[in-house]
Amino acid sequence: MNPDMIYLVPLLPFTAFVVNILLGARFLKHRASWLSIATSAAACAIALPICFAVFKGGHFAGEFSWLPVGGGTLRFGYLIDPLSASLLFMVTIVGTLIQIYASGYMAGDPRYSRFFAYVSLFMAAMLTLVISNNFILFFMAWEIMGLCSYLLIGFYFERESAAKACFKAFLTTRVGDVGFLIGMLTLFTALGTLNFSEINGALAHGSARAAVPASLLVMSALFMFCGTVGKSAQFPLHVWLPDAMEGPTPVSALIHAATMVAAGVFLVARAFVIFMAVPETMPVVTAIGCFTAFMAAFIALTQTDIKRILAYSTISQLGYMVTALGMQGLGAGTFHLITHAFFKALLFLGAGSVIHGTHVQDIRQMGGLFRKMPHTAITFIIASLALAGIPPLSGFWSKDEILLTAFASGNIVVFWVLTLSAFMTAFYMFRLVFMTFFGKARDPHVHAHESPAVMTLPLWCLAIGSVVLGFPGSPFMHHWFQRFLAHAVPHPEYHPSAFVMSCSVIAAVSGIALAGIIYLKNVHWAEAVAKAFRPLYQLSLNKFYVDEIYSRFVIRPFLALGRVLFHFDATVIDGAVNGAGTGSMWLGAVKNWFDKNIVDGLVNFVGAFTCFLNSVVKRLQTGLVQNYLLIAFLGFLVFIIRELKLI
Amino acid sequence: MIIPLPHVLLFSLALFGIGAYGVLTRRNIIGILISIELMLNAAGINLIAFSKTTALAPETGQIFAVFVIAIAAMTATVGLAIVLALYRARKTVFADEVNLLKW
Amino acid sequence: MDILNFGIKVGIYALMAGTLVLAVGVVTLRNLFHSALCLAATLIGTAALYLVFHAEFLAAVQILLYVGAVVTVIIFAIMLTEHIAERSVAQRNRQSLPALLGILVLIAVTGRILLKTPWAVNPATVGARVTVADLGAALMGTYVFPFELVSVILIAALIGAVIVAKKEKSS
Amino acid sequence: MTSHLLSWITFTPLLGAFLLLCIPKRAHNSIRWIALATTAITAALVGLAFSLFRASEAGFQLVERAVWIPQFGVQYLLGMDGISFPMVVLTALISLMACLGSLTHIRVKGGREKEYYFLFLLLETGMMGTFLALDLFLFYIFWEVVLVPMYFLIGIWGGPRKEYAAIKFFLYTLAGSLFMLIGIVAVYFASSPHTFDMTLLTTMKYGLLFQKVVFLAFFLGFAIKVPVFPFHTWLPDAHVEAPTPISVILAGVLLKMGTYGFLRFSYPLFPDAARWFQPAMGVLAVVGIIYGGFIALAQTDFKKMVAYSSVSHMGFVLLGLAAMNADGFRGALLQMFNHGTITGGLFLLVGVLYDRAHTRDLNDFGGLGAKMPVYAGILTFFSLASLGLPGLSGFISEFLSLLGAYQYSKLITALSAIGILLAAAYLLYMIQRVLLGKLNPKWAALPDMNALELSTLVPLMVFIVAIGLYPKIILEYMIPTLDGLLGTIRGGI
Repeated sequence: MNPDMIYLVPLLPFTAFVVNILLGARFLKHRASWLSIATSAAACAIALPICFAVFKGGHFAGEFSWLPVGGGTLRFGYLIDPLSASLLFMVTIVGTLIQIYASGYMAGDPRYSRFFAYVSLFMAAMLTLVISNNFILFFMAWEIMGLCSYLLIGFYFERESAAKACFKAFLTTRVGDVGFLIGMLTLFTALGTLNFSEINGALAHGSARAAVPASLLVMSALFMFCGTVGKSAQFPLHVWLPDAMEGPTPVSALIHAATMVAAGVFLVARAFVIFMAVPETMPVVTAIGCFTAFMAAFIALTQTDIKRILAYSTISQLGYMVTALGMQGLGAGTFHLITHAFFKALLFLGAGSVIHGTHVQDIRQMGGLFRKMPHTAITFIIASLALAGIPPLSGFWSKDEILLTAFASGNIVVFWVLTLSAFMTAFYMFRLVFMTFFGKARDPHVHAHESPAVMTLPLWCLAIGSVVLGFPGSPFMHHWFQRFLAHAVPHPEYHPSAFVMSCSVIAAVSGIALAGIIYLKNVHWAEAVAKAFRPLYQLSLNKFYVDEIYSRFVIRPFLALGRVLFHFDATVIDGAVNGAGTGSMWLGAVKNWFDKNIVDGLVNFVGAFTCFLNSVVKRLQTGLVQNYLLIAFLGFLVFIIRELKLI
Repeated sequence: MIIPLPHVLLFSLALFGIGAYGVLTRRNIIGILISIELMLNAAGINLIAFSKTTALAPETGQIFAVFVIAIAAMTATVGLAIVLALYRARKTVFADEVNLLKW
Repeated sequence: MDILNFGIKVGIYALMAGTLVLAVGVVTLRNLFHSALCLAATLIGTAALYLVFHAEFLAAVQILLYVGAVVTVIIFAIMLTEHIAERSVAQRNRQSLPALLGILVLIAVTGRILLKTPWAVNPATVGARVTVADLGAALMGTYVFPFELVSVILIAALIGAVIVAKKEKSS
Repeated sequence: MTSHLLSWITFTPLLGAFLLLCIPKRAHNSIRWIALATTAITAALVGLAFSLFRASEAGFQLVERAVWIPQFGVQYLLGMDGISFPMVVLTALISLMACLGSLTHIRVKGGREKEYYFLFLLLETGMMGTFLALDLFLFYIFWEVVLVPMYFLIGIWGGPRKEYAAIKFFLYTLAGSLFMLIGIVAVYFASSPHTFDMTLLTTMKYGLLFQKVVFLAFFLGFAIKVPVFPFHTWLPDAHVEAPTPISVILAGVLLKMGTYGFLRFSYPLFPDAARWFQPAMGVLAVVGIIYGGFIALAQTDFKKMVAYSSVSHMGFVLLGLAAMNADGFRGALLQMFNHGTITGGLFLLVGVLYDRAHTRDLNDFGGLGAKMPVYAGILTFFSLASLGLPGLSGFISEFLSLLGAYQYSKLITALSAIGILLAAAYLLYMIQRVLLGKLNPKWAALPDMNALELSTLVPLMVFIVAIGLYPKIILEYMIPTLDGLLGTIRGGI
C-alpha cells in the first residue's frame, strides 16, 4: 500500500465539506449525511491498514515544499508514527460512528447539510492534525478545528446562549492559540525547524541539545502548553467547554469529548521531547492538570444539566491526561486519551439519545428511563462504569496507569488528589445514572421513547470499544500499548502496583455505592452535606466563580479599555488634529480682521468715495430721453458757438 | 428766385426750431413724432431751396427730398409701432414716464 | 409787373408766415388731434412752397405721402391712445423754458450765419427746369444705389413695425 | 503593445475617462459599460504583464524610459519589480471589484454617474502610476493625482459628514506629501549628478544625518497614508463617509501606497537611517496593532470597526517592515496584498448590508444568519480571513511578519500577538451581533445577496484561499526582489 494514500484521509472529508457547503442545501438535502459518512468511512478504510502497519512496527513519512521562510522553506507532509497511528485509529472510528449516529439525531433539521459540511471539515482538520509532520500544519489544522467548534457550537445560533457560547469558545481557545503561536515562533528561532522528526533529532541527544539555549526552550514549551490549556479546557481557560454544550449533542461527543479537546493533550505528546529537554517545565503541566482534574470533578458534583455534567467530567479526565504527561507518563496519558475518547463519546451519544427521547436536559426531570430506553441505558451504564474505573473495563486500565505513574514517580500529593477525584468521578457519574435511568419518572410531561437503530447501533459499537480497548495496555497484554508508544519517544515506565489498583477500585466502588445510597434509597444526605459545607457547595455550584472573575477582571476592563481608547482617539489625537485646524482657523480669523479693517478699509474707502461722487453725478441720469436730448442739444450749441468763435 | 435764398433758409430754420422745441417739450410721444416730421420738413425745404439756387445739378436736391420723405414715412411707422407696443406694455404714451434707463 | 411780383412776394411771405404759425400750433396745442391737423396744414403749406420752387412733383409727393399717409397714420395712433391724452394732463414737460432759450439761441446764431454767408447762386441752376422724367432718370441712374437702399430700409421698417406692434402671445 | 505595456496599464483608465466625457450624461448604461470595460481591459493588461514578468529576476522589468524635463533631469520612467508587481495586480483586481460594486451602489446613491466614473478611472491611473513610477518626480505627481479624485469621490458621493471627511483626508495627506516633496527635493540636490532616477539614486550614499532627516520627511508622507498610529484619525472618518466602492479602494489600495513607499524609497535610499529608526517603527507598529484592535472592539458602527481593524492590520505590515529581515519583508508585502483583498471584501460586505438596511449600527442587527445564509457564509469567511485563520491568506502574512519580528524583538512580537487575539474578539463580536442570535423582526424582509454582489466577492475569495493554502504562488514573485532589497540594506552596514 502506498503510504502517500494517507493524503486522501483528510482530503476525502474535505471534499465532502466543499460539496456539502456549496450544493448541500439545494441538491443533497438529507443525502448530505451519506456523503459525509461515506468519505469518513473511506478515510477510515485507508487509515486503518496504515495504522495496523504501524502497530506492526512500520513508520511512514512524506513531505513537500510549502512556504519559503528565511533561507529555507517550510515543508508540509505526514508523519505516521505510533503516536499518530493511535490517534488516527481512534479518530477515524469514533468519527465515523458519531456521524452515523448524527444522521439519525439531526434528522429533520433545516440546516442538516450544513451540519454535515461542518463535521466533515472538522474531520478533515482533525485528521490533518493527527498525520501532520510539523507544527505549522498542526497549528493550521488546530485552528480550523477551532473554527469548526465555533461553527458547530453556534449551530443553533438563533439562541442567544448559543451565540454567546461559540464566541466565548473561540475567543478563549484563541488565547491559548496565541501562546501556542508564540511558542512556535520561539521554537523556530531556537531550532530553525518546526518539523517533528527534526526537532526530535535536535533534542534527543544530549550533545545537540546543549547547543540550544535552554531559556528559549523553556519559553517555547510553556507557551506551547498555553495551546493545550486552551484547547483541552484546562484551568484557567476551561470556561468555554461547559458552555460549548450549546451545540448539537453529536458535536459535543465528537469535538468536545473525543477528539478536538484531546488534541491539546496530543500537542503535549507531540512536543514531548521539548518538555523532556527542559524537565523544569513539567511541574507546571502536572499542577495545572491535577488541579483541573480535581476542580472539574468537584464542580460536576452539583450540576444538574446532563450535558454539563459530562462536560465537567471531560475537563476532569483531560486533567488526568495532562497530569500524566506532566509526570512524563506519555504512555499513560495517551492511553487514557484513547480509551476516554470511546467511553466519553459513548456517554455523550447516550445523553443525546436521552435528550432525543425526552426533550429535556435536566436530570431532575428524568428518572425511570431504563425500561423505556434499554439500549441507551445499558450502553450508558457500561460507559459510566468505564469512566468510574471499574475493572476490567477500559477506563480502569488507563486511569490506573495514570495513578501508577503518579505514585511511582513520587508525586504522592498528586496521587491522592487524583484518587479523590476518581471517587468523585464515580459518584457524580452514578448520581447521573441513577437519577436518569432508575427510580420513578419525576416529570409527568416527559414521554420518553427509545431512539432509532441508526443511533443505537453506534452506541453498541462504542460500548464494545469501551470494554475491550483497555486490554492492549493492561498487564494481560504486557502493556503492549505503552511499549509501542515508547518506540516513538522514550519515557520512563513503571511496574504495576497492587496498592494503586486497590485504591483505584475502592475509590470507584465507594463512589458508586454512595451515589446508590443517596439517589436510589433517597437518603437525604446530599442536602445535609450541602448545608454543612455551604461555602464548598456554593463554590461547586458556581463553578469556582471563574466566569465571574473573568467577566469582572478581564472582559469588562478590556471592553472599557477599548472605549477609553476610542474616546482618547476621538478627543486627544483627533482633537490635536482638529486643534491644529482650529488654530489655523483662528490665525485665519486674525488675518481676516486685519484684511477686513485695514486692507479692506482702504479699498472700501475708495469704493465709498466713488459712491459719493456717483450719488451726485447720477442725478443727471434721469432716464428721460428728452432730458438727454436737451442736454445734447445744449452741448451742441455750446460747441458750435465756441467753434464759430461767435462770442 | 422770387424771394432771396436766406429768407427761405430762415423760414426752414424757424420751422426746424419749432420742431425741435416740440421734440424737447412734448410729453406725448406721438407729439414728439409729429414734431420730428416738422424738422424733417424743414430739411426738405432746405434741400429744395439749395437745389434751385446753388446746386450744380438741379435734380439732386429734389431726389434727396424724396428720400427724406421716404425716411419720414418710415420714422412715422416704426415710431408709432413702438408707441403702440409701449402703450400696451406700460399703459402710457408719455416719454417722462418711461425712465427705466436710469440709476 | 412790379406790383404782380410784389403781390406774389407778399403772398409767399404770407404763406411762409402762416405755415410757421401753424407749425407753432403743432407744437403748442394741447389737443394732439388738433396739432395733427395743424401738421397737415403745415405740410400743405410746405408743399405750396415747393411749387414756388418749381418742384411740382415733390409737392404732389408731399401732399400724397405726407398728408395722405403719414398724417393719417398719426391720427390713427392718436385715436388708439386717446383716452390717455386727456386735457387735464399736462402736455408739456418741465424743460420748456431751457428748450425755448436754447432754440432761440440756435436760431439767432444760425440765422446770423445764414444772413452773413455770401451764397453763390448758380444762375444756370436757377433757370433750369426739372421734369419728372429727369427725376426718374436720376433715380434709376446716378442714385440707383441709394434708391434701392431706401427701398430695403422701407421693407425693414415695415416688417419691424409689424413685429413691434404685434400683440404678444398671451403669456 | 508589449513594448509600452506599463504605459498602457497606467493610461488605459485615463483613456476610458476621456471617452466617458464624450458620452451624454443620460446614457447611463453606456457609461457603466465603458467604465467596467476600461477596468477590465486594464486588468487584462496586468494579466499580460503577469505573463511577461519573470519571477526569478530581482531587477526592474518592462522598463520604459523617456526624457521629460531635461533641465531638471526629470524622466518618464516606469518599471516593475517584485515589490510593485503584487501591488499592480492588487490595484487592477480591487479596481475591477470596486467598479462592479459601483454599478448598483452609485445608482442607489442617486446619479451623477458620469462624473463618478470619470473620477474613478482617473483615480485608477493615479494608483497604477504611483506603483509603477521609478522617477521620484513622476512618483510625486501620480501620488498627488490620486488625492484629487479621492477628495471629490468622498466629498460628493459620501455619507452625512462627507465634506468634513473629505477635507480631513485631503489636508492630512497633503500635509504628509508636502514633507515628502521636501524630501524629494533634498534627495535631488544631494545626488550628483542631480537626478530623480530611482535606479541611480539607490547606488549613491548619503551621510547619516542627511539620511535621518530625509527619512523622517518621507516617513511623514508615507506614515500618514498607511496610517501609522498617531496619524490615523483621518482613516475612520474617510472610510465611514466614503461610498462603499471608494472605501474598498481606500482600504484596498491607497493604504498600501504608504507601505509601498517605505519599501520602494525609504529603505533602499536611506538604509542607515532605516536601521536607526528601526526600534521606533517597531514600537509604532505594535502600538498601532493593539490600539487599533482595542478601538475596533469598542465600535458600534460596522464600517468604523472595519476601518479601525485596518489600522491594526496595517500595523502588521509595519511590524514586518520594522523587522528588516527576509521573513518580515515577505510578511509585510504579502500582508499588504492580503489586507487589500480581505478588508476590501469586508467593506463590500458592509456595503451590501447597508444598501439593504440603511444602517450600520451593529447593535441594531441580529440573527441575519438565518435570513441571509449566503451573506452570512461570506461575511464569516472574510472575518475569519481577517482574524488570521490558517488556511486563509491572512494567517500566512501575519505569521511571516511575526516570525520576522520575533528575530528582531521578542517583546514586540509577543505584544503584537495580542493583536491577533483582539482581531478575533472584535470580528467574532461583530458576527455575533450581526448574524447570530434572534432575528430582529425589522430585517425579516432582507433579501440575500444577488449575483452581481457575489461576483464582486468571489474573485477575492479565490485569492484568499489560494494564497492561504499555497502561498508560494505569490511569494515566489516577491522573494528575489525582497532579497535584493535586503542585500542593499545590509550592504550599508
